[in-house]
Amino acid sequence: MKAKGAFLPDIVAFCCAQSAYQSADAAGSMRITYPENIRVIRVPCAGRVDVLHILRAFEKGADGVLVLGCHEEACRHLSGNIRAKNRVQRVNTLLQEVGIDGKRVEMFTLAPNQGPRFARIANEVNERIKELGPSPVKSGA
Amino acid sequence: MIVAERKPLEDIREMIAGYKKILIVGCGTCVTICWAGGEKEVAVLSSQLRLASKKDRNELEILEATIERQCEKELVEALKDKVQQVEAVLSMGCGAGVQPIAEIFPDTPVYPALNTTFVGMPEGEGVWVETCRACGDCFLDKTGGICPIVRCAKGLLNGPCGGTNNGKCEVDPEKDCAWTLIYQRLERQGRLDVMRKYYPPRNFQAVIRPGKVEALPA
Amino acid sequence: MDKDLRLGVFLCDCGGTLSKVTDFSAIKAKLQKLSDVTYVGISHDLCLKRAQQAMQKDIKDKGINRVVVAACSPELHEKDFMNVVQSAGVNRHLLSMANIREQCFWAHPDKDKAAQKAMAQIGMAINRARFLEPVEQTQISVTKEVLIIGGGITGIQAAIELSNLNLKTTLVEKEAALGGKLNRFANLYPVQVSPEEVLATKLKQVAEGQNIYVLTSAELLDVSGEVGNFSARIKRGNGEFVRNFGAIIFATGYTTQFSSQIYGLELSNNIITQSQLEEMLKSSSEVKQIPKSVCFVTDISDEHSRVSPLSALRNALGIKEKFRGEVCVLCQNLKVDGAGLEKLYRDCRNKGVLFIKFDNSPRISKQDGKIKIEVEDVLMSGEQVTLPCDLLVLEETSVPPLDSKVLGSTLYMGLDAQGFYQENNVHLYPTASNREGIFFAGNCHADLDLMQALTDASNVALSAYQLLAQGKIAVEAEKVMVDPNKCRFCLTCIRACPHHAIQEAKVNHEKMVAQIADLACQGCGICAVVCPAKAIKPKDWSDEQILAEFELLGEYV
Amino acid sequence: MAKAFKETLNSGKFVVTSEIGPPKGTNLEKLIHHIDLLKDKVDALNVTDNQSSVMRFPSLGTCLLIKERGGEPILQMTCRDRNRMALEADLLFAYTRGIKNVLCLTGDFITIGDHKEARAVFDLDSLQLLHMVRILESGQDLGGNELDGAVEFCAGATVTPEANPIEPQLIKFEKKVQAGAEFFQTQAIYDFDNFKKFMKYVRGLDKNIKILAGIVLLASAGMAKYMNENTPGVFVPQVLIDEMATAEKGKRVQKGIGIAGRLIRQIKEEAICDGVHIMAIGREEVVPDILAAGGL
Repeated sequence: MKAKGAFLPDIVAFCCAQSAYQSADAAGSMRITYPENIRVIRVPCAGRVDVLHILRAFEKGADGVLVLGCHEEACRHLSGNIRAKNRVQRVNTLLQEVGIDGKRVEMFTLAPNQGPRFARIANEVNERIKELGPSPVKSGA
Repeated sequence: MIVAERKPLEDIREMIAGYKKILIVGCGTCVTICWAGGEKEVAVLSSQLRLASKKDRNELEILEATIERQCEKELVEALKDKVQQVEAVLSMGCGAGVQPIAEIFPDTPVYPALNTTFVGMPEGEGVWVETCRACGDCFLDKTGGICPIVRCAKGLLNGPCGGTNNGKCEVDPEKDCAWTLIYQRLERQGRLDVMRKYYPPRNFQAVIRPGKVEALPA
Repeated sequence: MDKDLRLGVFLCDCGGTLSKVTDFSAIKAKLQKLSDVTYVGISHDLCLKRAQQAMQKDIKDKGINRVVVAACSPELHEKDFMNVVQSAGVNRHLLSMANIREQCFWAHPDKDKAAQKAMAQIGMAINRARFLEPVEQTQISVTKEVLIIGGGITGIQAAIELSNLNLKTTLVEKEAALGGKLNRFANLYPVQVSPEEVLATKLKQVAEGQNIYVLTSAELLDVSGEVGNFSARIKRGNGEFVRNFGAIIFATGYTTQFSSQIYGLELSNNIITQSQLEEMLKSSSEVKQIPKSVCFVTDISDEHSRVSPLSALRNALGIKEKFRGEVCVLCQNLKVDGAGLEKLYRDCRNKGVLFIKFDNSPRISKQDGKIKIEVEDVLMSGEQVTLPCDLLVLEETSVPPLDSKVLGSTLYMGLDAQGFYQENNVHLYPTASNREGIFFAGNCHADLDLMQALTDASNVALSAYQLLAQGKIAVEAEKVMVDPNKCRFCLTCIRACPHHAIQEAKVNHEKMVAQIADLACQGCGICAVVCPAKAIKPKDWSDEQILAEFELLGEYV
Repeated sequence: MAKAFKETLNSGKFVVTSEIGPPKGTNLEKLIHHIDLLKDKVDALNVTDNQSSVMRFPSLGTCLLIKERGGEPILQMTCRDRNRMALEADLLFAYTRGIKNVLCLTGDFITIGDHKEARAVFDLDSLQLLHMVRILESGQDLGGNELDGAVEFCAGATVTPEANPIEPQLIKFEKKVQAGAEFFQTQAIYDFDNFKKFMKYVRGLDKNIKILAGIVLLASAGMAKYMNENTPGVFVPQVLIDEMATAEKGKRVQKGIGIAGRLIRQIKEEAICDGVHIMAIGREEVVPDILAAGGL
């Protein structure tokens, strides 16, 4: 069970196996730390991340969602990262409609060897979500 | 195909305010194809509604179903078990889909989650354009297969207005002037004489509204 | 979800290093209490054969039908574990992994937090395991024949290599003879062999090759089918025919283009392009007026091109050898990076070629038919230098052949900003296109010198060989599957697939549905997301599996 | 009383008409002032019909006022706001009140105006409206029914000589000629290159077609530039935009009047077309100055 007290956001990070997942590994290999409350979910391509996956994550109590894919022009599946970016924008709108701050979902691009960047993004997003507070959907929030 | 788009969530929430258990029904035909009311969009709307009700601490249970065609009464009958469990139905079909559900289940309020926009075709990924007004008096033989009733903002039958702006429409500079397209098509086919003819005012009663078509015996 | 789930969890403490940080037996004890978990084992070195054999035995003995491995990153040993699972008689896709090393104990110095996260990760993997689905392996027989488009040096080399590997190739060349640029170049410096000799040797190899079928004056019109069994429509003269190939290699090269706008100069008898000079040098004995002083200008349109500085160097040396006049090369940085090119530059200097470095483009004027070049020499602190010359040679830019765009779009292949073919991923798959079984070699997709193009040809030949050599390709049947009952045939997935792997098909010869070609599919899952009917399921990355992973959000096991 | 516009058109004289824009509301003071100012200075006053899709005092009502005050009105009719029955009824009424001139227009689209959500009617187009006038004159209505007492109108239409592309525009122009349009008002003209070409084509088609060149008063360089870039079928040469820009603040309208006068003078002196139609767009009080500058 999670310790009571300081708000520790639940953040889901969908990570493309071609890049971001490997950069998360790289962070570990380089012993660069990042908030442990970020749940990495490996996907074959950022283009696999569905609007529904993100919405369901919020239903399950996520406070923030990250979609991490390959840099533009570097997607093995040509448009997967661009599609992911557009979907994240759509989710921003869908959440806004619900009354949840759209900023709780963000997309970033990385190269597979960018461990430090992964950790930096994880830290920054964690701070931003902390500032936004617990998701208004969460019970007890 | 019929093209539709979803209503804003706010409007939908207003319709279903107060209900504790609803059924969202998708339609597997036109509105699936135009990404407005297929199984996927049913799931998205239902997720949004659950999030909104959780946020506002309202109780809301949602059942989901997507049927082949909402405009067929026999196919709508299949929803019976689910409709009986809920207080209201939210249809993600076109206007022609909402009504049969309302008719088959007259005791349950049925609400539209979509705005039915037009009859059209895809122009690119996720983009649809109106191409037919269902006017009941097809004019396409005289215009090189380009409908001026739909694609000209003013629906002119005898040529362009003075608002042609470098082949674009003055009403929306993003859109092509239909009459410029018609001219080009007819010129290409050597059929400009068709455009030189005078066409009298349209018969707006070609379809007596509400329309009804009775086919010859099958 | 199977009703009878028997989950086996295999923990690895990475040679005991992770056990120092956390108590694996405590983790084991917690996991054993979870429903459906039949077995929990701790190993110290799951990456080693001995441990894997033990794992295989455990899977068999305990009747495990879903395997969860909690160890290092799946990026490292996932394939190995799949093999273990398979060898234990369980479908290799019924494996789920928890990354407790790189993404837990290595990343989080706080031992308790790392341990908590590891439990959560394992929990997620267990949840995912409940929804795993088997994917059957099958084999598809393929046409053991390769089509090569473009009979330049790259295409020829690829054909020769494939022929040596005993694969049949058909070499299609647009022009009447093979050779491409070799027919036009006057020399191949820094390679000391003349283009004529190189071509003669290669043509001899082609003629002797048992497996090479050459089609000159021929063009590829279009291609249908999929990797392993493409059918290509080829035009030759007035005739057309269709043949089947297992793979296609594009080696269509580049052409050059001169843009007078860059210089504000029109070409004339004493202002010529590199290609024109090349012709002149090639038939040097016929040149009546031998130029006494020649100037080259390079690096103006594109400083990063290999083609322009390399031809300036090659031809500067060529002039020195054939005409012996004064030669001056005006350049910005003259970047060269190929084997032997630095030596070529030194050879030029040793033979007396003068290099002048500029920052501001030189001003060129014509007076009484003579050419005057004024330039500020950077190495002389910007001192103004005036150079009269008999012959001025201007650079050209390399552009894709005219038909690249047409072929690119008829074959659904990606093009880059300049219109050259775009590799699938320049780092990971430098000769692969976005479509399985279609490859690129040489200058049609990259800016290469001769030696690099030859290496590219070898690489591509190996890729094609690997693909087709067995006559069969192992394939995972329906790893991404369309449910024909749910498919509305809206064409969304067909339009969205980046690998052109989805086509229309008929169910019971009647209803039209989308169907995924298993060989062409690269498993990205984009189709599953865009499908408005939710009719497509990637079995390794299904919605259920992904959603199951965050079932435990906010809680640690 | 003013001379019937039809007579003026056929008299061979250089025809001058001016546009009158009705107010939004019932205060007609300014409108009446404009009518009185212009009624004797031009051959006819041409009243806009909910111009730019902005709802105003009706064209028909204004024409009635002009008639009452001794002027010669031209009733502008667009197809945007009324179906064929309403248009027919209005024409019957107009005829009985001595309004004998009608300009048949398609009308701007509804969304550019101030009732953006209103239904755009367009039951007829401008050509069908012209035909309708002729049918009413024959003693029948569009439903094919006999009229007890017919009408008679001098009917005109519009044309855009600078339209791009011009070919479909000319086909429609020819259809309007065939439908019996007695005069044409053009979109604003600032340059004569294309206009002269157009006039050559018109003269080749039928020498009796009367063309009135549209003269729109330039009020500033900004307006000139805006019209050039945004108004379909209007070309303002850069020299005119520059010329407007040279005018000091407060003297810009004066500059515009000068330009309008110069254009009119050239049209008249070179006999480029049959007359001009002056559109001062909200500045009707300076029309006499334009006339003076044009030597009329």
